[in-house]
Amino acid sequence: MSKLSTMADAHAPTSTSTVPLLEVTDLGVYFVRDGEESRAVENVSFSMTEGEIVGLVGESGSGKSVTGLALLGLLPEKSSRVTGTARIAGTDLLAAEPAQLRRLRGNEISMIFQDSLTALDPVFPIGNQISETIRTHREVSRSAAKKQATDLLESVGIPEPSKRYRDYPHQLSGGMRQRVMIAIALACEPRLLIADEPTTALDVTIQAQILDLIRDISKDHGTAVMFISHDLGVVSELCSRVMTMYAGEIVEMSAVDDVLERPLHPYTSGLIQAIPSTNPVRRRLQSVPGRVPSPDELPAGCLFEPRCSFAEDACRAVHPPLRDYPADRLVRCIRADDLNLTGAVLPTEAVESGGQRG
Amino acid sequence: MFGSIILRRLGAVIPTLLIASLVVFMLVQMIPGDPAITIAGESATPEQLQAIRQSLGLNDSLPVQFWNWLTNLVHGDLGRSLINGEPVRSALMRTTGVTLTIVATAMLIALVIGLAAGIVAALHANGLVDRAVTALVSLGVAMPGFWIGLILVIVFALGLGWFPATGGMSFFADPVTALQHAVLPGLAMGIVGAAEIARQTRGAMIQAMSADSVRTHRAKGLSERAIVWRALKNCSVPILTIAGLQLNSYLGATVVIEAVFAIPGLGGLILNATLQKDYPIIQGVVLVMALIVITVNLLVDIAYRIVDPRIR
Amino acid sequence: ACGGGSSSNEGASASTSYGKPTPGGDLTVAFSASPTSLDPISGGSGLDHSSLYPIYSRLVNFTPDLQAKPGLAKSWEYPDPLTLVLTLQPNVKFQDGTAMDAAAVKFNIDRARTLPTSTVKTNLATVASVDATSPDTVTIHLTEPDTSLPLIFADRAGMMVSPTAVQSEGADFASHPVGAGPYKFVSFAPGDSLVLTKNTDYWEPGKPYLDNLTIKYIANGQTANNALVDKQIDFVNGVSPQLVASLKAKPGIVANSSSSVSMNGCYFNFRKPPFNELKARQAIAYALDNGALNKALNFGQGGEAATQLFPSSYWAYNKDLKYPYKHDVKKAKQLWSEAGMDGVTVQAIGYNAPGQQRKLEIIQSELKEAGITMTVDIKDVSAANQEMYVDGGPATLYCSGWSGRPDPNDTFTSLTSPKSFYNPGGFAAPNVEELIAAGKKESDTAARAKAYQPLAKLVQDYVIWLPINFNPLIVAYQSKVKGYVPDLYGKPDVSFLWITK
Amino acid sequence: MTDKVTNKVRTPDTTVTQTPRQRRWLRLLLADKVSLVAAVVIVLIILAAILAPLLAPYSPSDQDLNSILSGPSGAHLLGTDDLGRDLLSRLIYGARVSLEASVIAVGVGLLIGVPVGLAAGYFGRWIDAILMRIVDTLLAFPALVLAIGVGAALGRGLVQAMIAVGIVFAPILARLVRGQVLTLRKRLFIEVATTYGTSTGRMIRRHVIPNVMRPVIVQATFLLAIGLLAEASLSFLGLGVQPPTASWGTMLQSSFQFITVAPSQIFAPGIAIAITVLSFNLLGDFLNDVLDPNTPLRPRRKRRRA
Amino acid sequence: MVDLLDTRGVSVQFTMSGKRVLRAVDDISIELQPGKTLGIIGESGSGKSTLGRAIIGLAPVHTGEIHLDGTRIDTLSSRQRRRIASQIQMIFQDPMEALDPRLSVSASIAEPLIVRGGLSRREIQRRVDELLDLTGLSPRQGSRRPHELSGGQRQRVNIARALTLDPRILICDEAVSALDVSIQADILNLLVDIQEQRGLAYLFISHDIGVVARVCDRIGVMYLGQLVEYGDTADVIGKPLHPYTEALLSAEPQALPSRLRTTERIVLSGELPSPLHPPEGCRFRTRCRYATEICSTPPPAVQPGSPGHSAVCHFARELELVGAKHANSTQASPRQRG
Ligand SMILES: Nc1ncnc2c1ncn2[C@@H]1O[C@H](COP(=O)(O)OP(=O)(O)OP(=O)(O)O)[C@@H](O)[C@H]1O
Ligand SMILES: Nc1ncnc2c1ncn2[C@@H]1O[C@H](COP(=O)(O)OP(=O)(O)OP(=O)(O)O)[C@@H](O)[C@H]1O
Ligand SMILES: [Mg+2]
Ligand SMILES: [Mg+2]
Ligand code: NI
Repeated sequence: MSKLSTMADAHAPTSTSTVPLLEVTDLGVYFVRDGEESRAVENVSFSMTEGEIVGLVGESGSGKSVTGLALLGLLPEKSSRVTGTARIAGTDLLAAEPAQLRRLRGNEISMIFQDSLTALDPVFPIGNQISETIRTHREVSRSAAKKQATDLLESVGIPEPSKRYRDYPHQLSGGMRQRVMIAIALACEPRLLIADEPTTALDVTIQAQILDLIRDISKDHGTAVMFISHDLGVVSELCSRVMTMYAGEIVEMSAVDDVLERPLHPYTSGLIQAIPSTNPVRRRLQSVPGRVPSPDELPAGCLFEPRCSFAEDACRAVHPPLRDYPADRLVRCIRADDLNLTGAVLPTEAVESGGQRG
Repeated sequence: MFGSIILRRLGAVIPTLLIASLVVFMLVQMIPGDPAITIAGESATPEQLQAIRQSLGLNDSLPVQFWNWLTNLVHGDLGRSLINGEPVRSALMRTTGVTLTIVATAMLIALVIGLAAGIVAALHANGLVDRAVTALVSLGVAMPGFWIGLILVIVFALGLGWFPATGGMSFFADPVTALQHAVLPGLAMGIVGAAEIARQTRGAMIQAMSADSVRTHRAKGLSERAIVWRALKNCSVPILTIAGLQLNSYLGATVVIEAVFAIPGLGGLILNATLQKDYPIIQGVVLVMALIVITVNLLVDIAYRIVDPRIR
Repeated sequence: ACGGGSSSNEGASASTSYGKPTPGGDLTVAFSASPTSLDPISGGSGLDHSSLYPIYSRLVNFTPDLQAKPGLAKSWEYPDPLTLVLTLQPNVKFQDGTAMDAAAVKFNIDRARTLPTSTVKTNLATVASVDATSPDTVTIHLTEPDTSLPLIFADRAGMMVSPTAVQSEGADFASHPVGAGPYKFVSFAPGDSLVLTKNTDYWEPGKPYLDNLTIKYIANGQTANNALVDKQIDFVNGVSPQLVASLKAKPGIVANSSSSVSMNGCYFNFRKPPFNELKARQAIAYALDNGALNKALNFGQGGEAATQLFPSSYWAYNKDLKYPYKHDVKKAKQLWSEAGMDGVTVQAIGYNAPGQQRKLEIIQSELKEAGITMTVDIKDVSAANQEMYVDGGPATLYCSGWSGRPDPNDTFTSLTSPKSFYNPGGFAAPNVEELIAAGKKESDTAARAKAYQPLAKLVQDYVIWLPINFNPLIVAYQSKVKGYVPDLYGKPDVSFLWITK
Repeated sequence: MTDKVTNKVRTPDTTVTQTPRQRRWLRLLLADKVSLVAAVVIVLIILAAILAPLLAPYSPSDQDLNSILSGPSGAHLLGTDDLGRDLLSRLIYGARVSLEASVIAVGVGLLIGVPVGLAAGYFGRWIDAILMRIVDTLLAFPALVLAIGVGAALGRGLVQAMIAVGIVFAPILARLVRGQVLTLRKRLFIEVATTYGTSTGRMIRRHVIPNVMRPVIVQATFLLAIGLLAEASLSFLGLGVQPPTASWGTMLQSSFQFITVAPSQIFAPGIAIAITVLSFNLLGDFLNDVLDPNTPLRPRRKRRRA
Repeated sequence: MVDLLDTRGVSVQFTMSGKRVLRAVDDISIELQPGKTLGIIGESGSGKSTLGRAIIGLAPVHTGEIHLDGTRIDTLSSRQRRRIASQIQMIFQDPMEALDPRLSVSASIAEPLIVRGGLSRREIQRRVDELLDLTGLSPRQGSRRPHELSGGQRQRVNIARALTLDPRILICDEAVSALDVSIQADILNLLVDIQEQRGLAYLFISHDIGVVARVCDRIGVMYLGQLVEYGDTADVIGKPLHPYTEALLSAEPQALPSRLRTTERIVLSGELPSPLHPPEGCRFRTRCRYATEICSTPPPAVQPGSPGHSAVCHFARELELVGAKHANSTQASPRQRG
């Protein structure tokens, strides 16, 4: 079904191996403003394997995009500081020389941005924007690059790609632009794809198409995808694993089903509860009151404590570490064991089908 | 694609020129003084003045004078100078090229210096380089053109002898000499313009370099130099706009600069004509200047469409 | 009078010291203003002459001190007071080959008398008719005695244009001028340049020396100065006095200052207060320190404080007349009060040209010392003239100047005759018209000078016109340029310069 | 109503700390050294202009023909001009005239340009078509030429000349305002205001004018600078103030005649003009930031340029 | 019974460059009762906002009529319109854009009262405070300017302003789309509360089926300017009659564990056709998996389903379409599709 599989393929599709492709340890991002540093992301560690799709969810301002950008070295050089390591195929992305980084970007690791209208250069034809990526990383002729770009356009589902090649971004619909973004990101068949809210601006029907596309790519090429979204629904449909971010930290990391069945962190639970489902029963929605604290005014203990209805004195005292939990789960909550939080399934039902977790 | 714009613009040109010439006509009529007095000079007597006015058609009523001017214009006749009888057309032919040469040089200089300074400042935004460039450039705006002109003459012409101190000619007559003559006056006007362009470029580049599309370019692995070029294309519309708008002030500035450099151009022509109330010449110069402005605006409009596909 | 010692004309005898002229070479000169017309009888500006001389030979020439000497007319005489006979140089041709004979002279004089827009009509008002009595003889019949004519023919009216060219070109003649002068017209760009080339058939043997003569028009004195220093031009006329010192210091550049009849002075509006009152005019005369003004205006570079309408070296100057209005602030104050003008503000007008504003500011300051408040309104020259002479605007004092004429009659008539355009309000001093006429009756220079003596006194007594100072004529040129002869008229003729190799 | 209570459980406001609006600009100013210097310079110049009679060591029109074009000395700190007048005193008095000149020019420009731009932008259609045709025509004239024409027509004099310059400014401002109004008209909050019945007058007063003022004010400060230069240029051409009044423009003009004799003459007025223009420009940049309601109190280091 | 608001065959047209006509809203008839909420869903560009704007008078009605209490309002002059302005108010998607950046929050909220007139300064201030309180804003926040507020707070200000005139109808155009889920929940709850207190009628526009299902009594589904399905929420969500509704429902991502995710997702092929050239016949046919020959010729007529539920589809009565999947409802068995 996937048109991508017809393309020349450097990476043979592999089954999910256990050798990590990307290994991030202690990622921290700090923004410097007027000589003061403020923390945007801290203590972020995770790893990804080939072909795996990992979701990263959280409210606006929780540090999802910053995490993605940090991996590609796309944060403003002057006003930000990045710590930790992020190894991909032996290279530490965070310590790489600019030239080395340039060679990796768009090649081994690439990124799709949320707003395709602004993310594409408005004054160059879309075809150009794809082929220049190829020409940057591959020694190919102009016409060969053009041919490849046209093929890519076709493979992401743009009809009549050779005609569309000369179109400018504003001449395309939102869904098409997003597909062009994807084509750019895939131009050099990267091993890691960071997708930063690639469907937020799109309609559900178009979103479904894009999600399918990403899933196929991952499957056919073994591309690892880090899927950033604030929409747990989307993540649950696409990803196998999900990380929840709050105020620059990962507060929970588990398999998607586990989280939805029974979230371990009150914040994750709150997020799930706030999603209005198509259940035609008019009732109040649960909400997580308050907002993500600004990086300048973080509480001393658990960062979620001011908004948490389960907070105890202990939560105010210490900043909880990310700790292991059975079934390969990680959580940053000292009360994770005591709480029986509501997920996407009513507790009654959860109890009924309790044992089915896998 | 450009045909319709040109047609649309041409449609607007004629009324604009008509209004312009009417405005000038009224304006010049309001200027005190009488060309007959200038012509008669020290031998003036009332009869003498009357005779001169009669022969120049200055005794007709204003609407008649304007009408005569217009009907002649339709026949391609711009009239003759009241003062020295030179056909306006030949006066314009010999001066327009000269002025265009220095104005074009000024624009070129302004663009080169302005773009370079603006880009450098933008790439080092808020750093020391930026501040230095910005300060230098602001100084350019702050100095009157004739002041700069004179200093240039003293340093580069009289001091170093690199360029001629005075004079000017049309590029089409003798390109090399014309450019030699155009450098200093071009600089005198261009430095002021460069400051504006640098300002605009800096702002636009900072904005363009922080655009999401630049982030995409980076994510693709493009080199910084390639990215700067792409950003430049992105912000060419405001820069073009400023450059286009500047033409107007350059044409105005020629009035002063041509006096400083003794350049036989449109500015000197209109200045003298204004002082002598030489209506036909004033009308002719304004017409030509308005035409130049309109043409350049048209070119800018077309350029917009070339550099930015989003426009229409 | 303060100061006012006559400056010696260093250039007058200089021509001999230059050595033998060498022919050949091109010369570029700069004048401050483009001629209003290249048709000699159509222009009105005193700045035109220098551009016209090279193209047109005149019937009569003058010596550096403005005495008539032969030109195209070899000689002239008044067989009776109402007849003037000119004898012409034989075999002179215009640049287009037309004969410059008696018929051509008649054509010229008649054209100058009758063309509606002719600016020399008034000068020829006394001419009744002109006869070409022989190819070389022109007989002019007059309506009244007029001995000023020979010098009139040394000015615009004497510049002979080719009748063929006038007839064929018609209105376009000014764009294709043809005369009998040393240079032929090549091209003219008003406000920019006049290009001339040697007239190989010129009637004076061996002249001119230059192959080509280009005249540039550079209005701004500083710019002209730059062009000279940069060697873009070889000769510049009308150098601002403040630049002389620095020019003289430059090697290879010669600056020359000489006296001229061109003067600064004030016109009064006699129609209304304050200057309908003699005492008010006298107050101004007392208040102004002509000597100091001359020095300040010319930065000490020559010139002459004026007491009469002519400089002291001019033949019509009245040597026996003492200047009554020696600078005296007290007297000025007193007279101003006596005139009943206390508290009255003098509205002066001026025109914008280099130095004019400065002059007015000094006058303003001197009047202030005498308790006279003066406001200044500066306009374009034609607007100022219109306001002062035509419309009778609010201005009552116009301190501009008079560029001078070769013949004194013209100056006296223009500045003192009640019928003159330049006499706003038509002030008629007792007997002024008779006195003017008297000067035109004598044909001998000394006799004429004597005849004008009472008129000079009249001008002073009634302060009909208030002279301030005579401007020096300052030229500067590259030292390779030779043959410059200054004259009192102050309008240098560059026709016979030459260049040393 | 228990639910309502939960709705009101708000976390502490972390967005922005409250600041009184009137002191906002002051705090921003104090934080921005460059703009602060510019503002201080302008205040000093204005003070000098107002207090000229107290500050100037001599009368600006007192001549001393015996010491003309003298260099700086104890008696004359900046030297004397071609009529022996004290340059410092003329410079101080000149500030008055020059500032007045640019204020008149900008004032006239605003008075004509803003209403025209508002009308054209807000009412559109034929009003726009007619007004903009005129504006375009005026814009097609080279500015200085138009100024000379209008200036000559109105008569010589500072006020006349600056009114002329103001007339040149008017179409620039009109275009600016029109452009702003056009985009503003499409803004949602303007549409929203119509949904509760806001009248045209109130719409313009309450919503349009305040929202177009920022670029206008910024442009006005730039125009102040240009006005200053225009005064100099017009004076250079002899269309400025009447003697013996001193303005920086006339001083510069007269110094031009003596450039080879006394080159130092040019510096006093030249530098005065340069500094003032520079300060106005910097202040314009600053105002651009301050008047932007979105500028955070902590000023960005990045100075945005209009 | 007279509806509070009803539109009868309303169409809105825009003339684009080149004289092309865009029918953004095509022949739409809906009605609204006091205290009830009507939801409008549909893809981007389907004309939802335009319908809302037509009702409030910001978009010109080309054909059809809009009635308020049985009185026609779409033909009113702008002067007359001002008089009924207080009856209908609207909240827009972008809370920042809808507020004058130069006015403080209180001033923005007070503005409609000042415009209407008749109240003293103090009365206005009291009313503003009341509204701030109602919408959960502190008086301190009243003196802020919009940019100093968070997105959720801004939307509260918009709600407060819309309520100042005590409207009977509130049009909410994507009122929560720009907000985070948790804030979205807050605002939705607020809207529900206010409706309960005041008996307002809502026209609730959204592209998010979940949101609409949660707050609406009835739902209209729009596609390319047309109302393709219209009925009670439970009916539309549970037993959709139009294939497009089915696709929308299935495409809505579900935050459910995989074991509960039973229905297959229908991925529509192709983009939304250009509204400038809508397909002939049934507009949805280009993306419809059930489309046959007859779909391309005569435009389908309205087909009723259960009472008050109808759809514009030739096969509305024949197709057995799948509704929403709910974690808590009894699971529909997975169906095989052809
Ligand atoms: N360039 C920057 N300079 C300073 N602070 C920044 C910068 N970029 C992001 N931040 C801050 O870092 C924090 C995390 O931002 P980030 O963009 O990662 O959030 P997000 O989770 O992606 O939110 P959203 O869902 O809105 O995209 C925020 O507090 C933001 O203000
Ligand atoms: N003022 C207008 N001029 C021209 N076309 C318009 C105008 N307003 C809307 N349209 C067009 O009408 C159609 C419907 O637009 P509308 O904004 O009502 O869609 P929508 O359903 O609200 O979409 P969204 O979910 O993106 O808000 C679109 O194709 C749009 O481009
Ligand atoms: Mg983000
Ligand atoms: Mg919408
Ligand atoms: Ni700007």
